[in-house]
Amino acid sequence: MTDYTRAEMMVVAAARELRDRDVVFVGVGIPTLATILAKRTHAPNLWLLTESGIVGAMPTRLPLSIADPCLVTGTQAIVSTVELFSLYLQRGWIDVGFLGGAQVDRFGNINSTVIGPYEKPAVRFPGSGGACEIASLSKRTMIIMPQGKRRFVEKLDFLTTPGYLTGGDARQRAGLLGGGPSVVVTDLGLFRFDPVTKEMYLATVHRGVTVDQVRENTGWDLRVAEDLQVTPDPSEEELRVVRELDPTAHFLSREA
Amino acid sequence: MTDYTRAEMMVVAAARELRDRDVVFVGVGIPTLATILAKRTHAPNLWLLTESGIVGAMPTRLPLSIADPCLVTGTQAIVSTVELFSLYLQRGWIDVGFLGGAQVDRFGNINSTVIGPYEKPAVRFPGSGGACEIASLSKRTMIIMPQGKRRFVEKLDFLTTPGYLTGGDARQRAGLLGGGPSVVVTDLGLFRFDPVTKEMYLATVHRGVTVDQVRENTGWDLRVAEDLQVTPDPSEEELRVVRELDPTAHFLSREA
Amino acid sequence: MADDKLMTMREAIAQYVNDGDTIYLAGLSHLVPFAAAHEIIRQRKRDLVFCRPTPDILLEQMLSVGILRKVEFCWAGNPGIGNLRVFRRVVEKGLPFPVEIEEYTMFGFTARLLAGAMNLPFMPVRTNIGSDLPAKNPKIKTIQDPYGGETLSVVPALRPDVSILHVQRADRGGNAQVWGITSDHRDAAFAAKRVIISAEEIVDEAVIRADPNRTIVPDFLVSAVVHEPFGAHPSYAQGFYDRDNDWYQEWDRLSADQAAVDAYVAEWIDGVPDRAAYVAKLDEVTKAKLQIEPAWSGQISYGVYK
Amino acid sequence: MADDKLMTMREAIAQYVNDGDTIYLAGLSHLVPFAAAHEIIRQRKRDLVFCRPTPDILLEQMLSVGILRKVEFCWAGNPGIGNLRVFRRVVEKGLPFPVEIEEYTMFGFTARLLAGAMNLPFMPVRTNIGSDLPAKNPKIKTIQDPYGGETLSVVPALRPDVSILHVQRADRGGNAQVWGITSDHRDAAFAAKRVIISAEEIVDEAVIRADPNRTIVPDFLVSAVVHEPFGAHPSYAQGFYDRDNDWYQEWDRLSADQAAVDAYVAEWIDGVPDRAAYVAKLDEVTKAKLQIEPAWSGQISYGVYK
Repeated sequence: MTDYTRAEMMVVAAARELRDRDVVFVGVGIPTLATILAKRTHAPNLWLLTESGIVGAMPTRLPLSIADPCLVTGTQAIVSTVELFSLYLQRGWIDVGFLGGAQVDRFGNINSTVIGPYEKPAVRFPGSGGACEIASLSKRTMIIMPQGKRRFVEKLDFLTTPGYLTGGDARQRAGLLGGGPSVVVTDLGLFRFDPVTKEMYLATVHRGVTVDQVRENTGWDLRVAEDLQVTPDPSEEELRVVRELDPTAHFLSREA
Repeated sequence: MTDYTRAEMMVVAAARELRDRDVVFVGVGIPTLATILAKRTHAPNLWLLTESGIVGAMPTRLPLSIADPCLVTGTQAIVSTVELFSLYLQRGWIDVGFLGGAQVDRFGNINSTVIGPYEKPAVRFPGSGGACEIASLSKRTMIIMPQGKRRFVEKLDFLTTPGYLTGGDARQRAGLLGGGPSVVVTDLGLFRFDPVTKEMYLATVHRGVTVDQVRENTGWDLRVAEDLQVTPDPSEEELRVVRELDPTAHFLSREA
Repeated sequence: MADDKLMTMREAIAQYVNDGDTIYLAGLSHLVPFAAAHEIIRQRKRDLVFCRPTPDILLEQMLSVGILRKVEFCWAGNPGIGNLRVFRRVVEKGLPFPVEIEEYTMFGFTARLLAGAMNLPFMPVRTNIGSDLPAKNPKIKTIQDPYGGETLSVVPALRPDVSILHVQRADRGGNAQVWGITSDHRDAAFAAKRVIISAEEIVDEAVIRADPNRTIVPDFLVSAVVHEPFGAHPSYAQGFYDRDNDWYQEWDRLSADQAAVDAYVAEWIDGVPDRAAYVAKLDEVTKAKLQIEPAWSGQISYGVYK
Repeated sequence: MADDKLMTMREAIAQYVNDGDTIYLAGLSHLVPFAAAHEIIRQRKRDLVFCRPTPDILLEQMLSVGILRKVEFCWAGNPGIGNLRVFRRVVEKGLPFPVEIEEYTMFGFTARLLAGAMNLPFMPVRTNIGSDLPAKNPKIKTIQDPYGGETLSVVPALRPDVSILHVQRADRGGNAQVWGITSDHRDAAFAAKRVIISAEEIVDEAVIRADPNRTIVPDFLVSAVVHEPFGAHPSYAQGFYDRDNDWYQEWDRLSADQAAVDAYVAEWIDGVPDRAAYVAKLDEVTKAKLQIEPAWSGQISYGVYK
């Protein structure tokens, strides 16, 4: 078996969660990398959409930003930003919203706004962009981020993007149309959500990672699947494509 | 002086009410004929817009319908219908809304819906189309129609399109953004509106028409300007262009 | 990349238009989907709610065979010619078959479709005020602006079961491109549950992807794609053919007599199996008259980014 | 046909941007109007409300010279790179100059602009629910659907005093065409009181009229037209040049130190008289690197109708 990094495992595990013919609304960086990986391996017919209004992109390189021109040439349709959010996302055409974030809580809510108080933050992040509505309106949301105690937190400093809110049927009661988070993938493992409580649990650990390591990098008392598995290793093919897309490990080293 | 018909006088008198650089939202038929006449004579820089979403048309022939392809080839921009109504008309970019109609009352309100009760009409006309909003939102409205007692009525069978409503400041109080009718042009004369009462008055009569004739073709006690004038005759040039545009007098004979 | 959805109009209508459906036939007087409308008539789909801003002669033909329960519209005329005579008989006398009508202004009607396309329950519009229409259509309501406190007219979203669009070109998956007047095509597709595309030309997906800014409908919205050259006759298709204006004038004369309309339907709709047969039946002089010379758009470059 | 509005950027900004204005700089990370932004900085217009969904490095440069009173935005990052370091200093520490911020989501922000373009007071959006943002921005309100009774989030219309758009081509009257990502260009123009267009190419009106479906802004909305080749550098112009990604990465390093930012502004903005001088100052290696090969759209025909 080829050697691989945990960041590579993360992107491969996430890519596998995408299905052929999914309509995928991606954020730039690792979500795009994982989506292109899926498209070049098991899901050749998925549609890649970005908030810059590009529909059905076939990028020739790993895009540098959501508006990289390599996403445009050869795509099937282009609409304005507000059209993408209204006619596609709000209308219910998006199967998967694929997001990163700075902090996540046990119910899959995300913070990408501030650390500390909103009015005088210790750290100011870029803000929601389209994340709030992507997670509100996609049929399912996938979250990918490196793991750590300051990222997997008991309480978010700011709720930018709704997951299951306070859990149970809170999301449904709030009237959010999309289905909510289906998975969180990190460099340590893969997390799913309890169908009733909507609390995140550890579903698989990546090879060489212990449950204790995951717990140490989680800011709450983490639940673990009874039938916890090891994440299947990346295939040669998956690794080849990831490395072709990100030869300098630019995205993978920076964010993981 | 060349001979001319009253219908020709009507279209020439209406065309003269358009100014160079007006942005004009026209209905098909005589309004379009008058607008093209203006554009080919004293107002070369006016913009002709139709509810099919064509902006700045330079028609090579008299259009057969609002969506005649001769309006499209060589125009400067095309938008969808709802975009024309929202981004252009509702946004306040239209100087002149130019309309016909089946009935008009003394305050410039128009009926193009029914004769008789709405639920079981004696005559069913096509309906508003865009007329209601064109008259609601253009900076000024021009109305062109042949005159007659059944057309210039004391009370409309149905108010399709608002003019000054019940007169005075009724239009403003109702919250209509556009300025309201500036002129009504018929085959007998040209009517303007009292600045305070907003009641229509006869401003000019076409050559050979008497005030009594106009009164006989008006369904209410018509006011007449103290300084009533005769409408200036069409010029050779104006007649030439009208006849070039409508050589068989198709539009002019049908509607007047 | 979508499935291959190319099929005949007969298959498309049989599969995706159901009795009782709310159907939307897109296009102002450009790209009027006559081929699809005729097939709906041939199959005698029943109890339909017919939606179209400018119902045109499609409506006349459907009203004549009694397959409509209701008509939602804003301008029911023979474009550039005058009134619709069958529609008048229906509304004035309930003949040949009565229907319910639901009427809006053009802005109201197209704003309803925009609301449906955006998945909003309503759209505010600065019209209807002062008109008698809201009194006759209780679905036109008002709303209070939560910022300035102003009262605005609102219209409810329109959400057709199926929208049918005739376009200049599409690929086999359903990516559809339109130029010239785009009218209500985009919103009709996005507002609907199902979309049927008929196209003058079926092109390779690479043609679509060479100019993505022209795409009005992406493939994954589309249920069926039909290749239907001359599918908008007697209306026009920008860049393909002109409007058959003599035909529109002829209809004005013919439709004065319902028996003549019925004879037309029997001969030109029920009497032909499909659009190809209809086109073959049209005389050559007419077809020649509608031909046009090209006027090219010029090209732009999207650029190669590697 | 509109007046000839061609002028220099210096003239356009002097004439149409006033102290205290709400300015809208259009474009996501495509066609970013850097040339115009630099001229606004050079002229030290003051007390501006800066609106832009993804403020980008334009914002960094404006924040550094203290000409902004307020920033309205939804994503303030260095696209594809990370955070904006000057913006962070401003928000976290009030340095070098404090500003007020008004924050929305991307959908909320662009829906505000759409409402402004449509002349509606607000736009309903199915977002913001469950987020902490509405508690921090009282302009995000709710409204009751008069049909189903549902509660919807609404955002207020955005109506800039002046919008500035960089486009691929325009004529001298202001008809402007954009391809590739169209982002917020159209709505920015329609929502604003005044519009400044800068273009990679000034073309004859006949080029525009040969392909009217590509026109994003019609001439009569436009106050000024500026010919500004390479006017979006370091961002990109589809079909014209690539993004200068090394520059974006360099900014990430450089902007860690406010003194380095100030030196950049002194050299590359205040230190040059106009865009032409800026372009001349860029090294040839960079300019060569950003060149691209063409990828043609193909042509369609509008047809000759006589």
